[in-house]
Amino acid sequence: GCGDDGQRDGDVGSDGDGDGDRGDGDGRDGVLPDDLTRDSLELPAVSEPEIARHYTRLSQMNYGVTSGPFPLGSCTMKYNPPVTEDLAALPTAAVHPDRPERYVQGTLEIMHGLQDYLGRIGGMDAVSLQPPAGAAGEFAGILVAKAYHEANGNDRSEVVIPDSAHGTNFASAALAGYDVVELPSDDGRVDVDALEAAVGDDTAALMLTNPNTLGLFERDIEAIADLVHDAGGLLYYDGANLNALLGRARPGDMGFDVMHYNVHKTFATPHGGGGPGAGPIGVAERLEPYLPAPRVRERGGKFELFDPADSVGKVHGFQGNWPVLLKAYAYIARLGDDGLADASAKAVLNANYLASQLSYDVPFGPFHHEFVASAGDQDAADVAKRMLDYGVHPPTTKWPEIVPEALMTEPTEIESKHTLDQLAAAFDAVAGEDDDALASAPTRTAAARIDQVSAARDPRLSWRELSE
Amino acid sequence: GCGDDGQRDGDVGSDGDGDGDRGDGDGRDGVLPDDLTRDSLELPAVSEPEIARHYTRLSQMNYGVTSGPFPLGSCTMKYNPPVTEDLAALPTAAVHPDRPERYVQGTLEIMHGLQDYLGRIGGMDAVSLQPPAGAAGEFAGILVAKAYHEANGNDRSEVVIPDSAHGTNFASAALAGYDVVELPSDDGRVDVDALEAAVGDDTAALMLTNPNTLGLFERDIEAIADLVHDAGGLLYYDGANLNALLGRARPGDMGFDVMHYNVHKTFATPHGGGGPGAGPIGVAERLEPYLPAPRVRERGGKFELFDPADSVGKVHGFQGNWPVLLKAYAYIARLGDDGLADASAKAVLNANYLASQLSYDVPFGPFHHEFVASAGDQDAADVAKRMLDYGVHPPTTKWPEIVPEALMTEPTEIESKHTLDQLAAAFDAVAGEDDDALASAPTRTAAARIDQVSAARDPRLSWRELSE
Amino acid sequence: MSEGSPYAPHTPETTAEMLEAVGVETEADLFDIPEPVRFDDEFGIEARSERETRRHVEHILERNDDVIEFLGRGHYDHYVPSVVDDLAGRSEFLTSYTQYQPEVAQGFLQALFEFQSMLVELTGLDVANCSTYDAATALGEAATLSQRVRSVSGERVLVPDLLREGKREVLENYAAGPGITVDTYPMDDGNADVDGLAEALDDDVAMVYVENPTVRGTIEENLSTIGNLADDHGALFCLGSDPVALALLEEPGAVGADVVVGDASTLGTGTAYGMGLGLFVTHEDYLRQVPGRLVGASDDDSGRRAYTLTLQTREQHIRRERATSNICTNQAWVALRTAIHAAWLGPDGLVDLAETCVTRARDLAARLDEIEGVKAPVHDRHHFREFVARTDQPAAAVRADLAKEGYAVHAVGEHLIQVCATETTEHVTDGFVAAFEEVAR
Amino acid sequence: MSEGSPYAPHTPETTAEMLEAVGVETEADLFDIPEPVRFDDEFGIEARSERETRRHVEHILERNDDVIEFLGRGHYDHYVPSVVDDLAGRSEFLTSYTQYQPEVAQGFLQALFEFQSMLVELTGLDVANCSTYDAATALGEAATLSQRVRSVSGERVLVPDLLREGKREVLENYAAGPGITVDTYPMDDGNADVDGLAEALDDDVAMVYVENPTVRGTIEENLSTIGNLADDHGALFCLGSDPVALALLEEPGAVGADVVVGDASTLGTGTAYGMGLGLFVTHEDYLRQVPGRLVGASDDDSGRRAYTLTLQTREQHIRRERATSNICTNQAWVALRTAIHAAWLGPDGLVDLAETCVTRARDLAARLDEIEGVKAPVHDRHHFREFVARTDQPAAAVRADLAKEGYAVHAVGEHLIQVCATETTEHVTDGFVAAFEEVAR
Repeated sequence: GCGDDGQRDGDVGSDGDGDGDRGDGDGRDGVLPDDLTRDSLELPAVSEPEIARHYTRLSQMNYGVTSGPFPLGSCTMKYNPPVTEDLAALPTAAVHPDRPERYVQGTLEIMHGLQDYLGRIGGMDAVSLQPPAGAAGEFAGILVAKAYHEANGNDRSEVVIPDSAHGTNFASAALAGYDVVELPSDDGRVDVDALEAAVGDDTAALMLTNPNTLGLFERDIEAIADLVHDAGGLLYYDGANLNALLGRARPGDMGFDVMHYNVHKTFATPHGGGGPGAGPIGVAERLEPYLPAPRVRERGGKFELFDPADSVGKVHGFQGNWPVLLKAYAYIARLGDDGLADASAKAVLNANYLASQLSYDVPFGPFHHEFVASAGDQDAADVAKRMLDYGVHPPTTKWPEIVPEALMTEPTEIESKHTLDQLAAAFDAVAGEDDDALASAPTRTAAARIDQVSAARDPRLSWRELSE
Repeated sequence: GCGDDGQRDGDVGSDGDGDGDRGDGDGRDGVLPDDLTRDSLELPAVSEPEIARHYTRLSQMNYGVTSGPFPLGSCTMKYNPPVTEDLAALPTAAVHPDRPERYVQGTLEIMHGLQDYLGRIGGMDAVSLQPPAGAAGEFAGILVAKAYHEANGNDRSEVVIPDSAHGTNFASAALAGYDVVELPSDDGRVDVDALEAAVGDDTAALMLTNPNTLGLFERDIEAIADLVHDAGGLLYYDGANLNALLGRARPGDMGFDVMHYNVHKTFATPHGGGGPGAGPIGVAERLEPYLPAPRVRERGGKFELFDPADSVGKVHGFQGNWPVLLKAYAYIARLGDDGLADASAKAVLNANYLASQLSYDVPFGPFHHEFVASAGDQDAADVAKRMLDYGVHPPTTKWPEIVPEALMTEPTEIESKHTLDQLAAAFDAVAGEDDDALASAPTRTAAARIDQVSAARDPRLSWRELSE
Repeated sequence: MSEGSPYAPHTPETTAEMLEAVGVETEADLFDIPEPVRFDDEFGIEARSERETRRHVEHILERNDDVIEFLGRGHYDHYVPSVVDDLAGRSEFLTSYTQYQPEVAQGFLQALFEFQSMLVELTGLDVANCSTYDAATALGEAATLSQRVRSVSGERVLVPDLLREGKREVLENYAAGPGITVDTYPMDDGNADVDGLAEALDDDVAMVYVENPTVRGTIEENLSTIGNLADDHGALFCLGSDPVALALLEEPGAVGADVVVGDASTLGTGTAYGMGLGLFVTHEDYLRQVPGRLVGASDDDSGRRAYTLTLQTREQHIRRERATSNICTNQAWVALRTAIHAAWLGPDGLVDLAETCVTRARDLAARLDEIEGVKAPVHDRHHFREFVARTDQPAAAVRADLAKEGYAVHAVGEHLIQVCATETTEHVTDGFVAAFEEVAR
Repeated sequence: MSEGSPYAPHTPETTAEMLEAVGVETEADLFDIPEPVRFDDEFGIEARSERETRRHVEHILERNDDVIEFLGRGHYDHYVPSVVDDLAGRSEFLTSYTQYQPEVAQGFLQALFEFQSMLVELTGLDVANCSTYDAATALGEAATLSQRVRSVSGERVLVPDLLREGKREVLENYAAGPGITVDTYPMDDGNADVDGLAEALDDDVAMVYVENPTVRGTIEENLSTIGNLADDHGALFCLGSDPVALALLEEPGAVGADVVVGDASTLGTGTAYGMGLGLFVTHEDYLRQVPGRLVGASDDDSGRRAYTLTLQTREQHIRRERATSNICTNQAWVALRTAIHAAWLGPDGLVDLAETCVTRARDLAARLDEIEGVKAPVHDRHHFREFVARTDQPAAAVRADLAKEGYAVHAVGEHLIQVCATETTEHVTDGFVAAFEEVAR
């Protein structure tokens, strides 16, 4: 592990000389008065070869999309093309956000192009790229809705969210200061009657994922939109499942007023073990004045930043996660209309094909990009652990709770029939196993089943709390 | 494996449309008459995600320097700094060899700088960078020696090589048309009396590795040089073990007339699973006219290629393995005098320390960068297989034959004491095991012991010869 | 260009087989979308080969002029060693998801645990999360935390009146929902005006935020005093910094800081048009109020050390609207890069880099000060990385003229120029000073 | 800069412990070097930090002017997809050694086995090795093989009189040891003059070497005839080509070729100042005379498919001076890159790329032919990638003037310019034609 040679003490203000090499203790005086500096710094001192081995080994203990199928429902684990990484690593992309505009015309042109691409893809009139993740997009979108209502002298206090929605919807609405009204499902979809009962003068917005987390398209979307709009509310589209619809339907055409895009899902930027992502938001024209500032526009062949008239201000200290936005731009520019539409078509085909090959029960349907199977009498979390032993990544489990022991499965378009057949075989093998086999799984992974209960009961969150 | 979706037939001249994407069969006519083209091309058709998974998996089944200690004797498995890879990947480094000189001043300056660096390090007066590997360097060096003798009207037919030398010495001398005279060792070093008997009017050169493959410095080097020179022969230095001497001794100062450098050993360019390497050669001034063409020189601040007066011509179609040379230049520029000398010091310290920690017998000494232990009653090849089970790479085995069941061990400077202690523990664990344990090893690797006999008896060297 | 996604492996044959297995005729039949909301148009986005895509994007980015940056103010350039790209770029890291299946994510979990541990050591506090988005959102999270942990009401947070505007806007957006007001305290010659701060403090203040170094690059001298002041009013003391500065400057834990926020991407990333890595470190007392992911050590069934995400009941996917934050996707991979860079530097290297930030700024200020019409630094303080210079010429003109000479600086007042100098500007300083002399006199 | 190697992990403490264990006082004591040959001076090479090293090398390489290349003649530029760098750059591949321990080298062995298999399919022959250095050394190895396998004496090899000079020099160096003479046969309008070749052939010829495409980019039309001619004299028929050309042109096995040599780095590497990847493919009959490494399929103790280097008794480390070649380190990693690139293209992509090489050369020649004072192509043949144009202006002047306009071409005769066009020149062709028109009229 790290620190083979033990901790080393960085002697602050006395003989520090680390420049990535072994220190040589040249006895230099400190550069600041002692009372402004710390006394010491204890961190591991290891050589570059040791670092290389350490992280190479760690990487080999990690499962990524290049390790095998990764059908994690609602996560859209696509292949992340290395060409987009190469482009994001270009020296010309490494710029400071405070450069004068004329010196970052390239960056601004990419951002302008991505605003345009996303607008077209979502059927939205204006786009802000600032939110650094999907949940940040939700937060920004709800802030925009709030600003719109307030500007119209319309102080509303509630956001309506279906029970099957992503947890971030609830948290983002709450962070923006709204009360959350949870909407029950009917046969996996929005219960239109319940919605009618829920919306009213207090309704600021309905947040909807379509297709929803069960992979079901909300067929009543027109009626839903009318209900919300008639009540004076806005329709928010959660873009987590947009990969199901590319070129087939657009949130803007369905009546959505605000949406966010998860570029680290739909547009194949890498998840990076939990980020960075990007969650641009798109809005209908009447909401444009409230978008986060700044946005990019073109004037006389030059690109410039500008603040929308009644902007909610910023949700990121600078202009969002630029390298991620650049990768998304490159991905869209690579695929074009046909590639994007084909990605959706194959994603939906793959989900339906895989669902058709399972022995587990798959309620509801017809599915789009994902489906939720039920592990039945088995514990879905155990099923997942056992699938690891078959060398594949399991689906999302135990959610949405509408399906008992849910196995929420999204293969995406990148899997071949051959791989899907292997994946189905893994599902079926586990389906035929008894509880003991499941409970003792996994046995073929870098770590056996990990004790999460004691990890939470006795949190040890840094080296300081490890004693060995 | 590759070809999950089976072979696909590239329909030549009819509907080929592969540009890295799935074909679409657009029915285009062929671009050449049928009688100039092949009928079909059967190769696997797989998608980029499948390729990424295939090679990612293959890489994980491969042991490199970043996997752990790699003490392969005479191979100098150093850490290969990624910074040199980044530099070799610069777009400015990707040039065509037929660019006019004024448009490749950067490349020529690097080559000129490397010629200069290598000359200083080896104590040589002139350097040619052309040979693409160590053996190519030997061949080029012997050609230079031959040209020198011929120019002096001195047609000599023999090259003398100690029995402990690398096999390439023998093969390279033979390829150059020389008869090889093998020189027996005395207590691990050159037997000076035997040398005296072996050299004479027919001796074109003595090829010597110093320190030799046992890690022993040829203490009689002055006497050896005098003997060969007095007989009219030349002294060739095999640079394989140069990592033992950096800043402590130089072949040119020992009387060597020609040498090659293994930049993929001494100067940390990656071995790449068997190349590309580079084997520049250095010579004393009187041999300069015969060096391979072209070399690089500076004239009035400009760098240019030139042909030595009586050049032996070329040993590579262009100017050698340029990217490898660039990496070597960067490595030397990074380390400088102190770094190079310290690399040798620590390499020698590591070898001696490791030797001191082993229970296996280690005859001869004192060692420099490597030592040869003896597995005694155990089979050295079996010892190596068993070491794999301890997660470390074994030493070179069964060679040189001077030591029975040889374990030729070179840890290089990159290992910490901690790692060397682990390595010693692995050696000792294996030393204590019985023949059965050794014969059934390895058991913890991607493949168990591989049947090499039947592989050679029934060679199956391509997909065509696999039936499954 | 062929049609279709270059990353979908389907052949016409396998597509046909799959459609048949599903029981539909065409891909279009799979889409359960009411006719009125179907999209039958085109986006009008041209498909490109990989080569064309590369050329297209490279070509656009070449329009970023090659200006030499002496820019800071919250986003900094430090040399990132090659090994960071090489290791963090390994696809097992880059293409993995949040570690919901820890048995096949031990690598990333251990790296994040090491990241947390490094921040704990750098701050002298107890609990670091795996990241927030950036320094501004981390500050926003700190403000909401200050509300949650406060036993009595407290609806104001105090920030420096020189706070970078973007950071303040983000903070206000985070503060608005919980009903927090953002007020300022005055600065004195670059640093916090302790008397002014004392005056602004009352028992309605839930948090006092101080930056060290400040946005103008000055080093605070009264942190313990400020910590005590905040404590006297039951307000959280939130300190903004970054790992390079923390390697050298006073340990936040030793001056009474309750929360440390800031941008950890000063290691591992270099300039990225503002992409950051929000660091968030606090007391163990507030453990269950921390936003975002936490990695904890545990054991696996075979008794070996293993790592896992823990205390997830704080998070949005479980607690939904009662979560400590809405953050889900964070900046994990940026944190990995930071951890690798920090490991590469080691403690000596970190301290050395931090000292370089002091000496380069000091030396450059001294050189600019020699120019007629320039006073540098304006603030009579110690500096870290950056400083403000007063120019007789209008700052906007100096900034514009320097840009024409190929150098970018900030204009932060009518006659105030801000300049940032790190190890990466070493070889361009002479040219910069000459250009400055040219335009400032 | 600190002293010592940045890649040695030793601390003063561990060094001291190790010295003590060895029983010496200082590192210097470890060196058993007689005093007279000790080096007590300095090399005078300055040490640099990684950042300084990067800057130093980048700075030098920036002196390579950014000229647009229309250059070929044995070294070609094709677009290399990013996935090649990403996968081949994985350190388990890059930093591994020759596969002497196959149990921990299955990854590289399988990749090389796939490389061999691809070459077998592309050539229609039986046995491909893992690589020689480049096309020139592969040709040299073919010549020495032709000697070893020939039952009767045969001391001449015949090569085209237009053979690239560097390749001929290498061949002559390989031929000299075994006492082989290199003779030429004439060319007719770019291709081999079959009558002239027949005239040059006698029973003293061990090998006939033909390139397809030729060094001037023309496509041979009489390969079967040449194959028969060689066969009639018991001479080996050695064909020079590359994997891109082989995807489209006549299969060597079908026209009687006994050995195929050439440069396989046309896939996977792009321009590298001439670094190549010598391919070497031949009949099963000559299996035991093949130079270099061979990977074979086998089984492991558990009965699973496994790969290993095989038939090593041909090689230098076992047979020494009786080895088939002196080659040891070869170009394995370049071969890995080629295998990945070929897999990425797939059969359709390979054929398409090859067709592009035909059409781009044809189209560009047609455009140049419209320029007054230019005739293109000179040879009335089909072309692959490149062609020769005749210019009324002296070729040396045209080449120099074009270079000033930013374009590099070959001058191959007093009034002959050679031009290479692949997919990578697509977007620069208009400018090139305009510049050519400017300088050639």
